[in-house]
Amino acid sequence: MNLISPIYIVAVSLGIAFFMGLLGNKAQRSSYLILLAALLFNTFVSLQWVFGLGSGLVEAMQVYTAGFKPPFSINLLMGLNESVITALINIVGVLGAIYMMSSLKKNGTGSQVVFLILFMSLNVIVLSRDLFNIFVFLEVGSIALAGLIILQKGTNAISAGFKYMLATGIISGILLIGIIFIYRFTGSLNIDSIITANPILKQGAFVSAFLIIIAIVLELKSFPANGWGLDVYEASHPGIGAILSAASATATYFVLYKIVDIAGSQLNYYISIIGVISFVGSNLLALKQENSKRLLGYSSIGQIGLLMIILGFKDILGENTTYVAFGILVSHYLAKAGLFWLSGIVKQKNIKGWAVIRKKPYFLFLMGTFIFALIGFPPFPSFFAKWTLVMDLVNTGNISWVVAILFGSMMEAVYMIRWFGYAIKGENEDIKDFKIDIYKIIPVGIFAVALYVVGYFVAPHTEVGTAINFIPLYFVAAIFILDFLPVIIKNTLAIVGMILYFYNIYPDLDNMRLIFEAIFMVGGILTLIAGYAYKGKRPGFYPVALLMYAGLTAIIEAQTTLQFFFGWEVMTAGSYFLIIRGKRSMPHGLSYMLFSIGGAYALLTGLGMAHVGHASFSMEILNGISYLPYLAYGLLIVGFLSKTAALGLHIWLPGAHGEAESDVSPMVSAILLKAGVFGIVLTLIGMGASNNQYSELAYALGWLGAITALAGNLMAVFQEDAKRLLAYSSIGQLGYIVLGLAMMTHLGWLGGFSYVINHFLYKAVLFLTIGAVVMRVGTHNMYQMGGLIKRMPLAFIAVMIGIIALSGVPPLSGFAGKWLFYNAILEKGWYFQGAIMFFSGGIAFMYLWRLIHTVFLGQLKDNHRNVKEISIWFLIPIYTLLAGIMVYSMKPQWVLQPLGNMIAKWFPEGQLQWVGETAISQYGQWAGSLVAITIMGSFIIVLVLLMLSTRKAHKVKQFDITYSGERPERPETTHVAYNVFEGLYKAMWPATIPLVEAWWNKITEILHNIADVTRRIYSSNGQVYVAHIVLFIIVSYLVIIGG
Amino acid sequence: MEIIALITGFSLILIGLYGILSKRNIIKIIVGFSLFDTGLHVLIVTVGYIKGGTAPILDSVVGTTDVASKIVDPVPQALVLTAIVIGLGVTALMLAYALKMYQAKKSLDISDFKDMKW
Amino acid sequence: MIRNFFIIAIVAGLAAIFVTLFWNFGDSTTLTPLATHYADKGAAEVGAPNLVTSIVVTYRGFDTLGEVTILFLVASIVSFFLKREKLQKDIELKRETSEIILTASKLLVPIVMVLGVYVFINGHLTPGGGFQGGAIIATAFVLLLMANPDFKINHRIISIVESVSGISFVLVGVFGILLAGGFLDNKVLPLGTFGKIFSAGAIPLIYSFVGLKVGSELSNILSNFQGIQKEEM
Amino acid sequence: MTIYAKLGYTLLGLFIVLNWGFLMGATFRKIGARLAGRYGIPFYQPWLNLLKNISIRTTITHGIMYYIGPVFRLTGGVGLFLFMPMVFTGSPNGLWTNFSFEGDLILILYFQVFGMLGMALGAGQGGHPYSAMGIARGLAQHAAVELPLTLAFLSIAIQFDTFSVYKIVEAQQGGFENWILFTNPFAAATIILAMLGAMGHSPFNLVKAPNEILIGPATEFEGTYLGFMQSAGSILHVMEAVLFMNLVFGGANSWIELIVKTFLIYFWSVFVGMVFPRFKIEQSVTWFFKVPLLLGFLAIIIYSL
Amino acid sequence: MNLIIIIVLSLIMVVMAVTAIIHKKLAVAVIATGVVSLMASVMYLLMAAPDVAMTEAAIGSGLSTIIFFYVLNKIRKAK
Repeated sequence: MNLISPIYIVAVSLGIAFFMGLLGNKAQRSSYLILLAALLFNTFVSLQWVFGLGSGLVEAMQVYTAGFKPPFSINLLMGLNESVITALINIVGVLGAIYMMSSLKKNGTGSQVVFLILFMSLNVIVLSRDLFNIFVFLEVGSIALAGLIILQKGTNAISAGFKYMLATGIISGILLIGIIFIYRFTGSLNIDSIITANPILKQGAFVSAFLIIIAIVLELKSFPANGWGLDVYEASHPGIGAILSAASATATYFVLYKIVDIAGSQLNYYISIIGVISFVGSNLLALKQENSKRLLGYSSIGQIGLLMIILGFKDILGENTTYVAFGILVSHYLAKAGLFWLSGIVKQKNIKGWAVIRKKPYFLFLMGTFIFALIGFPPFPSFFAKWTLVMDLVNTGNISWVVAILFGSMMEAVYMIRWFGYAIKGENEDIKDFKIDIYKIIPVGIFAVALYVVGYFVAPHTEVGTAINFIPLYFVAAIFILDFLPVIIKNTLAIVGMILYFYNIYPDLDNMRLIFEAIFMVGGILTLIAGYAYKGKRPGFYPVALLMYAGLTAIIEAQTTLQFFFGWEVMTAGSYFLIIRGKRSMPHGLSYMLFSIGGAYALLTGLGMAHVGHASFSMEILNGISYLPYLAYGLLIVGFLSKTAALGLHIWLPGAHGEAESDVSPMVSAILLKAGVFGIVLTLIGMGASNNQYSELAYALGWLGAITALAGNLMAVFQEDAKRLLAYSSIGQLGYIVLGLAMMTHLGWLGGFSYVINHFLYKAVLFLTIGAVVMRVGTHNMYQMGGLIKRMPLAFIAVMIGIIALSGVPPLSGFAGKWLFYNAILEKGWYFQGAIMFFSGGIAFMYLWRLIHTVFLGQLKDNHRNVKEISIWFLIPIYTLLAGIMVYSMKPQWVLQPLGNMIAKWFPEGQLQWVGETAISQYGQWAGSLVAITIMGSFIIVLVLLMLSTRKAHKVKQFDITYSGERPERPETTHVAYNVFEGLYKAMWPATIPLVEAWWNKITEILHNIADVTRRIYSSNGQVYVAHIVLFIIVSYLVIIGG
Repeated sequence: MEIIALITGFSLILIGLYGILSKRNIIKIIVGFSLFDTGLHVLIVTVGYIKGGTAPILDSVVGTTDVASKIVDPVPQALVLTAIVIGLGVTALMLAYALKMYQAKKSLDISDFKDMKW
Repeated sequence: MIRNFFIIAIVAGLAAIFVTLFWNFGDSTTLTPLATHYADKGAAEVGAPNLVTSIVVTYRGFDTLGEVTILFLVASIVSFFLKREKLQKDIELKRETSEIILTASKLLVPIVMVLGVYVFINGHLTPGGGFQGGAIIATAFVLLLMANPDFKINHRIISIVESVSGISFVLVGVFGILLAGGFLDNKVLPLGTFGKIFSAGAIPLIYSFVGLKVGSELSNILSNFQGIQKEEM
Repeated sequence: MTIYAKLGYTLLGLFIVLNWGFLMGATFRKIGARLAGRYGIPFYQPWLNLLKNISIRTTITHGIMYYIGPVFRLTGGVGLFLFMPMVFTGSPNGLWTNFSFEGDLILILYFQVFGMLGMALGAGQGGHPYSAMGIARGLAQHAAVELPLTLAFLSIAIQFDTFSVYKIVEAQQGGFENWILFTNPFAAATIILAMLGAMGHSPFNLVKAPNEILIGPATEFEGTYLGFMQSAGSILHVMEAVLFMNLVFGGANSWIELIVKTFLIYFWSVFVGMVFPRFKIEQSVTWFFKVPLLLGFLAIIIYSL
Repeated sequence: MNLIIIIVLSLIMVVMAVTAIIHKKLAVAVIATGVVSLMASVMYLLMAAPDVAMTEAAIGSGLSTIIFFYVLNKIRKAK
């Protein structure tokens, strides 16, 4: 099979470029078409090589100049790598040309020629195997770029271009010195012959190789010698930014990839170090950045840094190098180009101004796609690449590298998510619409779609990626496409989909997983029913809600750690979008995401450590981790705790849950938090369950749980916002669960699991009800409500049962958990934790009373005299859940006995004995049903008595109360609701100082200050930038050779 | 002889660099660049020089046999030709930039062009 | 002061790196294998006495292509960068050109032009070639401009020459693939007798195109810079 | 013993407890009045009150919870009685053990709250600001009291390795030297101090501070509602005392012993109330976080070492 | 002989280069740069590189100096 030789990329491009010179400036329109044709031709050539080489039908092709063999002539090599890279470059060429259509036409044939030549030169530097030839075409490329920078009008572009020329001039000077001396010392200019002839270079040659490599590294705009690059990103046309970031950086990176071996492997380590400095440094500095294009510039530099790390580790990564590098590269390539293009469409300098993108939701979707691809979320290729990278690095003991890489990624996530937050939810007063040129959408859209497609095809290339179950995601995609339909249809579709899926999946699950899957799926279905209460289309809600559920079910079904992590990240993304839908939820969404990502990275590292010493990625590897087990389990636990909002990692939760929409709060509180619990359960099982190997870890976890319970409840007491109160309460409740599980005994787990189920039931009830009430009354503040029992008795009953269950007062189900807990505590000897728990219970009672009193009892407000009962669509799930609570309360053995049997698998010791309906532990007995019957019985008797004696009672008016001899008329002044627990607050205020929040704020502030001080090196003075470059060389020299 | 040329080349590079770093005037910076380039070219030619070699032209003087021991290395000379032309291109473009910058701010002081920061 | 000290420190640091290169430079008395190959086989393979030319045009012809491209690029960029937006038609350059220069230019320009052409046509035999010849042609052009600052350069002609020679250069290269060993192979034409004008295959042809192209490109750049002299700043 | 016999004994016990509660309440009000130089109420006043309240016909209602609240309250009292073994007879299913199923300490602790909940809900529906204030104060104080109290209870549970009140009482049989008061002095001391808060007398009676106007959280209740509330209050007072008696003072082997011991326990709290002026909530909270909490910690520490 | 010439040439080059950097007048600086180039081309000639010498002379000292002057002239006029 004969494919078109890559030489024609050069020949045709140049021929056309020269021909366009002939056309003159009048013929921009036709010359633009010719330009497109040429770029398309290039793309075609490289794509056919991709397919040819990829399918193995053809061999890699060498092109020799004038037919002479290398090293005597310059040769071009078209291998698989080259074909892919050139294809990437040429695709950006075509799309970039489309994107820049008006600019290219306006500036005439000259600019089109420059554009074409730029892409020709990028192709050549990828293909060429001759050092000097690479130098020549690098120069061609940088001159062409210097020409394209000035397509943007204004002084900034001009001065940026000049700085660019200064910097690249010096860099290429250094490169040329390196090249000429390597010729001197090795006698060749051909990369291959230099590599084969000189495995280990002598002093002079090594220095020259060093100069060459460092020059290429500098061309990649390594931090901190990259101010010139940032200025260019900021000043130039967004289309040029895209080219610079996607095409030019890709090509230059490939050059580095080609030539890195000329120094043997001696420089690899240092390249990684420079890479990591770049990655961490520029992502850190970007924290303070508000200019969107400059921000993208920082991010590009960071990504290239990451790629350099990968390159430096190629000996360690082995055959995975290409995969990892490709995954990162292609994500960066697609996402960064997309974002740059988007920035040209949005035309907002400041990232806060990007709020305008809200006016066009589909653009928001594009932006979200790009940003999540950049920070490595599934299903994008970077996710799989990062996974493999971390696995391999951990596997080879490079934990500190992993930490650095993940820290950098974290910083990147911070500013990217913040940016996205501004776009989706930033508070701007007036948001103007913006105009779009149709042709500019094409490239952006193509790249966004490409991200999904590439991700989909990349996934199976990981060893275990094939097993990923994409079916839920297809469903999500389908719902996304159907987003134009009204709520009622989408809701039904979603519910039916989940029912079918659950029906199909549940026979395959073991008991423990079934419990969680049931919470996720049944809970999901029930909370979705509440969605019928919404009118209109509710755009965007269903895809993201289902995305979260898809992630949740994926972590349950996961057979391998990759699947687990995949599901985890999908769930995180989905829940983030859900949370950020709420009003004023932008800062909370951000902190949720950051803690989630931080947690996910801890998780990733932990999973990596679990993999050490195993060939497989099966979930079994969590059992008995052999490599640094304390650290590994600790990381896993921290990762999961970030989701359960343990104290210290909790600051996102109140706002996120509190500000979310009415039916979202129960999803993220009652359901989502259990994902973290599921993870902890898995980890604890892995830690060897009953054999108590890592008791110190469990002990620490137990204390953390206890303190979380106390702190969460204490904070809840002083909330004025009903939903925040419930949110803090969730923190506390999750603390109980964690404490129970950490006890690592049968009873502890039984208590923990019973809490898991209970918390799901009553927190869903409470959040749904309060959410529905909030929908009706339009405020979260409890002191603005009051007396609502008269308007919404059904809601009141739900809340009453909910709080009784939550507070653990017999006879409702909450008591089961308490009883088990104290038995477990006595058995385990964790008395202080137990006392704290009990105290928290007392505090819980305070906020629960407050919740029900200030909302439903007391004085009805004038503006609520006509509110209606909460929506029937909320009542249905609420009462279904209440039925669950009642069944559990009346027949606790129905739940606890199977749970006990299940837990006996891991903790055979110390089980509960069941005699009839009485549970007997070592310390006492509890007959749940009998207690319930006793209480109910006396309740009914007393009730009958009262009814008999008050049968003629008549209703009095609201203000018909005895009040200092007056009759109050204003409910506001009579309703005791604001700051009710003033006395307690006076006694306990030191405990309510948000130390944790202050601590995180301090950390944020320190990071921001570092970023702000450090970035002052970018003084915007061209000379200073040159000085940076030379200093960079000198310092590298001292470190690598001198030191 | 090569030593002298080599020192000259390096010196020119360093002098040029000093000019680039220390002079505020953009034209002076470009002059520094020219010197830097010239120094580079001197280096390249020197690398190809062989003591007592003649120009790599195979006319009657050299004869076509045993050429290798008589001529200087032609490769660096070929490279430097390219380098010189590139240098001219870069210089010309930089000068065009200098003009435009002057037009924009009526100043040739590079420290006046610091609008994009951090 | 501190700034200066700092700069000197940086320069000295770079100097330190150069010292390593300098100490390892050594003495070379023999050619590298690469150069030896050119020396020994160059004449036979390419058929040009001037080895530099054979390297520039054939062995490393790709570099030459890039080089021509760079000039072309710079010319294009400069032309749209320095586009005269506010050209004032009435402004005449006041400077009177002396009679001597005028006459000299009239006399010299054709001679220099011919010299340039000679240099690139003989590039494979004697020192010189496309670049040198092109540069000489551009010098002639400078003379023209000096003599007559208001000289209206015919941009059209320049760009036609530029484009046609460029395209021809590429075409000859492509012919190399089709008819001979590879891109830019000079053996599309017979190698001829060693040392004659019409020898070394397509080298004289290629070098002529290069020369024309370089010459017109440099002229183009110069004329753009000349053009702005009239522009209002 | 048939379930009916058991029911009978239980109702009888309840009757005794209710009346004893009334009597005790009246007695202490009388003592208080005499100490203050007043004549005070007759000892039968509570019965009169109950009769009067129940027979008042002008009953009103503020709404459903106003109605059900007292029911919760009374159920809380009765339930506490039902779950508490009253008189130790040597068998977990003895005559006066009610429906205690050996009397689970955790159940009792949590069920205490049931009555409070009823009070809170019922009073809240009335919409009277004093009710809300009183309840808020009561809850805060309750939480503060519970912390040392729980530590002491846990200490006792550790001591005997059980949560069963019956077993705890059983272990204290055979002479007062076996009382927890002597075998576990820290826990006992904690309970004796914390008990003051649980009983809700001065200085820890800010909950009822609006008493000056009417009767605290129950401000809005009258008639039958108030009668129920009062009955429940009496039962709860006795049951608190019984709980502490069982836990610290060796339980009771007969009703006489029970009455004597509860009287003394009750007297202790009333006595302190006579001597000390009322605390503000923040004062009482901090008070419980000082000495009682410290003692509670000591009580645990000696067992966890 | 050649050695002496080379030394002289390189001395001139270095002196001219320094002049180019430190001299206040731009025109002088540009001319000095041209001289450096010119000297360099002589040096190339001595180092058996006639091709390079020609190029450097024509381009380095010729054309680029001319472009410099165009720009200088323009800026001078604009002042």
